[in-house]
Amino acid sequence: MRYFDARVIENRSLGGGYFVLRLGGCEPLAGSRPGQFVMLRGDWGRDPLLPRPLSLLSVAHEGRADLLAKVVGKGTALMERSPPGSRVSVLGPLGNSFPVPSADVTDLLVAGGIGLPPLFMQAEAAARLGLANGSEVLYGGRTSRDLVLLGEMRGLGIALRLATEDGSLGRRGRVTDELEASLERWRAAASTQLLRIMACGPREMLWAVGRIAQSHGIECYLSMEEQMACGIGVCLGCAVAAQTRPYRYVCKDGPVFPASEVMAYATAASTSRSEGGAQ
Amino acid sequence: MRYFDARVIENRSLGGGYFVLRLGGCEPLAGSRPGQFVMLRGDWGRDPLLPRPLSLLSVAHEGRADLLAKVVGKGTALMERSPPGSRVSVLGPLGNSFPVPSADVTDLLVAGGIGLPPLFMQAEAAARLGLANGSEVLYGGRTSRDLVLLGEMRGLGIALRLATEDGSLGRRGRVTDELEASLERWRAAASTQLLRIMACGPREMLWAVGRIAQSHGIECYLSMEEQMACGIGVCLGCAVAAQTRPYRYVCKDGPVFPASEVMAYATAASTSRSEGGAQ
Amino acid sequence: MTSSLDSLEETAPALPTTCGGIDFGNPVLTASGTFGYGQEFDTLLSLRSLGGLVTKGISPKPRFGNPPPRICETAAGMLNSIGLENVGVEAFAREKLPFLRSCGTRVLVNFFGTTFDEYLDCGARLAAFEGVDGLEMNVSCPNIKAGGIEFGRDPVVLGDLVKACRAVIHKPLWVKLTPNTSDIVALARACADNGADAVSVINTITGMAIDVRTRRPKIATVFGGLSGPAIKPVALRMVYQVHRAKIPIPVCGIGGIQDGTDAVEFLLAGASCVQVGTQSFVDPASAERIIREIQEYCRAQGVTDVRELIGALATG
Amino acid sequence: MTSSLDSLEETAPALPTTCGGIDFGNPVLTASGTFGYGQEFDTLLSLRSLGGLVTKGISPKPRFGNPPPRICETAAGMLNSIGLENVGVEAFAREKLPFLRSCGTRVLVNFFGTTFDEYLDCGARLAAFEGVDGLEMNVSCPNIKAGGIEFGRDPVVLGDLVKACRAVIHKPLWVKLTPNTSDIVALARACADNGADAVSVINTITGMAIDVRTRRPKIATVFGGLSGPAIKPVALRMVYQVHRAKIPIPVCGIGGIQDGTDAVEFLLAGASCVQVGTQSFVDPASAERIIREIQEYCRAQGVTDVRELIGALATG
Ligand SMILES: Cc1cc2nc3c(=O)[nH]c(=O)nc-3n(C[C@H](O)[C@H](O)[C@H](O)COP(=O)(O)OP(=O)(O)OC[C@H]3O[C@@H](n4cnc5c(N)ncnc54)[C@H](O)[C@@H]3O)c2cc1C
Ligand SMILES: Cc1cc2nc3c(=O)[nH]c(=O)nc-3n(C[C@H](O)[C@H](O)[C@H](O)COP(=O)(O)OP(=O)(O)OC[C@H]3O[C@@H](n4cnc5c(N)ncnc54)[C@H](O)[C@@H]3O)c2cc1C
Ligand SMILES: Cc1cc2nc3c(=O)[nH]c(=O)nc-3n(C[C@H](O)[C@H](O)[C@H](O)COP(=O)(O)O)c2cc1C
Ligand SMILES: Cc1cc2nc3c(=O)[nH]c(=O)nc-3n(C[C@H](O)[C@H](O)[C@H](O)COP(=O)(O)O)c2cc1C
Ligand code: FES
Ligand code: FES
Repeated sequence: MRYFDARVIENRSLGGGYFVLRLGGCEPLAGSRPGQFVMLRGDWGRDPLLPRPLSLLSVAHEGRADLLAKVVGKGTALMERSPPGSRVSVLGPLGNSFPVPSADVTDLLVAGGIGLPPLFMQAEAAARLGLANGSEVLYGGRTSRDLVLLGEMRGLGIALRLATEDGSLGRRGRVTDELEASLERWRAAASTQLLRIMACGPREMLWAVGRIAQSHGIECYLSMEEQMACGIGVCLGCAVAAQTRPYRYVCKDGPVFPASEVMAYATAASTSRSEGGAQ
Repeated sequence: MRYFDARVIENRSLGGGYFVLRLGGCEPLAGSRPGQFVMLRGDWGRDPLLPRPLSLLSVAHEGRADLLAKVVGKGTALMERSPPGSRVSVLGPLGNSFPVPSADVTDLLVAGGIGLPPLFMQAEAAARLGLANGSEVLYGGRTSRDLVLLGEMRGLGIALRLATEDGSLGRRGRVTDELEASLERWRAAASTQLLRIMACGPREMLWAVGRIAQSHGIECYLSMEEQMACGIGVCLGCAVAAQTRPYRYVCKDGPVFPASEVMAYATAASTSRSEGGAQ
Repeated sequence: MTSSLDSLEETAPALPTTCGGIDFGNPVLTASGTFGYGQEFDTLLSLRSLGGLVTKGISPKPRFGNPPPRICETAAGMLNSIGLENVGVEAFAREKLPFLRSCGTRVLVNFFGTTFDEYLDCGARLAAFEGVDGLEMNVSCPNIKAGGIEFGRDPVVLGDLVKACRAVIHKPLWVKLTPNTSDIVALARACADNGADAVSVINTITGMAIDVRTRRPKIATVFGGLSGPAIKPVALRMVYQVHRAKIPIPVCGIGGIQDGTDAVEFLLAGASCVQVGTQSFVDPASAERIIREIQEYCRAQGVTDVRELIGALATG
Repeated sequence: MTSSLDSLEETAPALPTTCGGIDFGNPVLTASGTFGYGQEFDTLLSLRSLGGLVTKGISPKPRFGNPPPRICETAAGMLNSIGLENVGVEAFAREKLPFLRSCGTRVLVNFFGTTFDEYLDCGARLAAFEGVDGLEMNVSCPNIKAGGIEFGRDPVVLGDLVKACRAVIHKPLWVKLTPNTSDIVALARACADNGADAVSVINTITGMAIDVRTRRPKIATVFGGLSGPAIKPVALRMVYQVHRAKIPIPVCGIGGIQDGTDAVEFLLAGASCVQVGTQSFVDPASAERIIREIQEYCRAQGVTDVRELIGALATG
């Protein structure tokens, strides 16, 4: 893990607020694994103050790294407007990663909206290992505009199943419907191949994915998000409320967790909250 | 006085941190007078928070207005980096102005560094009235890089006397030396023409100009700067410490003051400062 | 009575609210010291659109204020030490009030003194004027007779001052609390117990900045009042503390409000209305914009009456 | 002894300073809770270059802290309510101290308790460890036996606590003051009168933020501590107040320091050293950069010893 300056080489708008930042000078990210992230900050003064966590989309040779982000607030809006040549500070690679693709296992990579990057990188890793056709990407969004980088994924040779809530592309419905359908197909095929689910996306989607995996008894990994300040385990801000104590942290114990460890969150979060001392 | 959105049409770097912002959409500034200023803010979030006062350099038809600024901190640095098309909010025209050029009077327009804009606009006004050759611009800076828009001023047909501290352009020395020399010339010419001095620049320069004017008994106007928040006389932040009370305000009683009214400042500022209540 | 009109009415939330004995067309006021005497903003926004405005603080006699420099910018905020400069009661009534009477919005007059007597004198005279809808007492002023400690710091002194003022002021009386305290609730309670109609929470937080080049304070009087977005979390916390303590008078929320979202945060924390301060320097038309943004929020959230938001914070 | 060496020495300012019984190579420390246990930053900056570091607050037993969400960003600042989560004294000594002993910089251990006894127990045990250069008492903790009011709010309680701790702690003892007070000088005096070696000024200011979409507090525990550039003017003011009051122990300045200029402001206001907190999240290498920037400032200003800056604010 290193802290370094990088430069925007290219900033490609994908429409719908999505954009791919291609950074140069990211040699310290060489060897990063799918699921890992960076803390990123532009040259924008104190507003916003803290760096923003972004998953790696792809890391190539010669210090090139790609990030996919979506404009949701000030930080991402400023990134979207960063012209080539802009300086950014990068802290990374941070966090853990998804399990390595394996010939014995079929991975169902479930992405919801801007949850795509770690799964894209996982698909890329599978392709590099010649295992792309052993996995599927299930990718859902609100509308067709929320489904990006489809050409790139097809280029990896991985099966791609799409779902949109408005039916504008792929199945009408949620990505979890697509997941159920996939599992159905696998069951019908009576394959003995082991299945594994990896998912990243909105929290509600993650719980739904986790529940589906649980009910089928399938190994499942969820990539979680929490507000972050440091990214390196010192602020203790990104605690995941699982039932296990001590707390686990998205930045240093995650962002990828076995679903069984974090599924408790859904309940924990709704328990009563006491007021406590600061810090 | 109006509050409106304008756009950067052109952002011309003059080197040395100086740049001319050409704004479009400034119809509300039509009829502005030399010495008046605007409060300007870009689309840059909360850092910096407050708008920045900038004197008008020139106001043309079709809503075009030019500003000349120098990078000294965050706000001016952000302005310098604003590409054409950037949105800025403008409040103005604000403040009072220099006396109108008159055929009976010779105006010595004394500019120090970034104090040029109001005097440039005054020279332009003189040129429009066909009085450019009745006035002189005395313009000083640290080095030749601090003397900008020289071609434009020559184009107005106004006499231009330059001074730089390092002697890299014009007289080696301060613009006040040039002022003394000018007054000397006028005295030697035994002209009966009335003289008037108008000046804008660093505070020390203004006091020096004021003292020279005083010693020669010449009418003198100084354009002052103070920290500003509102620009319209409500925050009471931009008080000028003259000996007269109540305080006078740069934004609503100025920025142009008869030297006699503000010369007291040099003393007032060095009197002891008591601690007082807020607001 | 056509259905299209009906549906229009359904989508437009009701904005009127009441705070401290005054009815407002909407919950957005402009804060003392940041909006002059109203007239200065006449061409910049529609004064009628405001819930109300609070004037610069008035004292019995004119005051010249502190020597410059009086303001400086800080991270997401500013310091000011204007020194309570104002035109005094008489000039206020003569020069400022006529415009305020006709400007079409509620007018609260902020006032202060440096002794109990000055407070009483000033408050009583101001309350007697037609066109003054209510008074807001600024108690963040040095008490000359008590070694310069602010009147508003000690709940006992504050309570006595409020009681004395209350007796002579027959108009809505709000008290503006200082955040330079370890116990905002005790201050609010002292006001409620002594007859105030509302508390305004908060005034500026005392701060300081230094010019490292000259090694001098950036404000001539060394200390200044911090305002702007920087203080919003503190202001919001204090509003909520007062609300949660069930102090029996309403709260007007102030501190760092820049947009409709900020204003809604204050309403949810328990404020019955809010004041926009420093933001009027950043964007002089902001108060009017904030009203629109509150309206949009209500529409998006299906809120039909803005008063539903007051204290509607979900906890637990 | 060559003239070129002499002139080199002339231009490089001396950075060593002393505060509260500890000698530091330079006046820049990193603040508790923002620098972990040091090791986390080992690859991000040179720990040896620091004046010192202050660990996350340690309690006698491990604590799990508050439920999430625990942090949120605010204008030029952030709120946190970590809930004093830490590994406890034993694990600290076993897992964290060995690295700290060898990291080449001064180590202060921040500690706290929820009762007097816990403070004494924790402080005494920590002070006994080799490799601990000093202790910093965090007194912004709810006093369980006094209805949850922070130990550090009342000068009398604070004085008693400091006195009791002082008796059992035979190493430099600093006390970190809460800014949630109307009288920071009284708190500092209570520390000095009861044997503390220094005061750290300030801890976070209590604040709050609301998510208007969900209408819930952005921090699960409702309130959190505000830190970052937003609070710098308040922190600086409090440092100066303590300095000006001639409290006979030195001050360590904390709050919103982002760069060398900020650090110099604190020194000028009277701090003998400073701590960098939230800025380590913004830029994890900032403490080291700040040392360089102080050095550059000294060079540019012809300051040959950084200690010349302490309290050198020009007023009057
Ligand atoms: C480990 C990790 C990896 C991430 N990877 C990516 C990525 O690859 N691409 C990407 O675009 N984003 C990613 N995110 C989310 C990203 O960090 C946030 O969208 C970003 O911080 C928002 O910053 P902002 O300043 O634009 O928005 P803010 O101004 O901070 O917030 C704007 C609004 O968005 C909401 N918001 C803030 N954070 C999130 C969030 N995490 N999820 C949903 N809403 C949020 C806020 O509550 C607020 O309402 C990741 C987050 C984590 C923790
Ligand atoms: C009526 C008026 C008219 C002005 N006209 C012009 C103009 O036409 N062109 C132009 O470039 N500038 C002009 N100025 C000055 C300009 O407003 C400041 O340079 C600007 O506000 C600095 O903002 P900043 O964010 O870049 O610097 P900041 O970050 O605010 O300050 C950076 C540094 O510059 C110093 N500084 C701040 N303001 C001034 C100042 N007024 N003079 C000198 N140093 C300062 C600060 O103390 C600080 O050290 C005018 C000022 C006034 C009051
Ligand atoms: C320049 C200035 C002058 C002020 N003058 C007064 C005043 O006269 N009386 C008063 O009660 N508050 C005064 N205030 C405080 C504001 O009314 C408000 O309480 C404070 O600024 C916090 O709100 P804000 O963050 O929205 O500005 C003043 C504030 C500023 C910035
Ligand atoms: C996430 C976080 C955790 C903190 N934990 C502690 C702590 O354990 N003990 C303590 O005394 N102060 C703690 N603090 C307060 C800081 O040490 C510091 O006093 C405060 O943040 C102000 O400085 P800053 O503005 O530079 O951050 C914490 C601050 C933050 C932001
Ligand atoms: S972000 Fe700081 S501990 Fe995870
Ligand atoms: S800038 Fe506000 S009164 Fe002049």
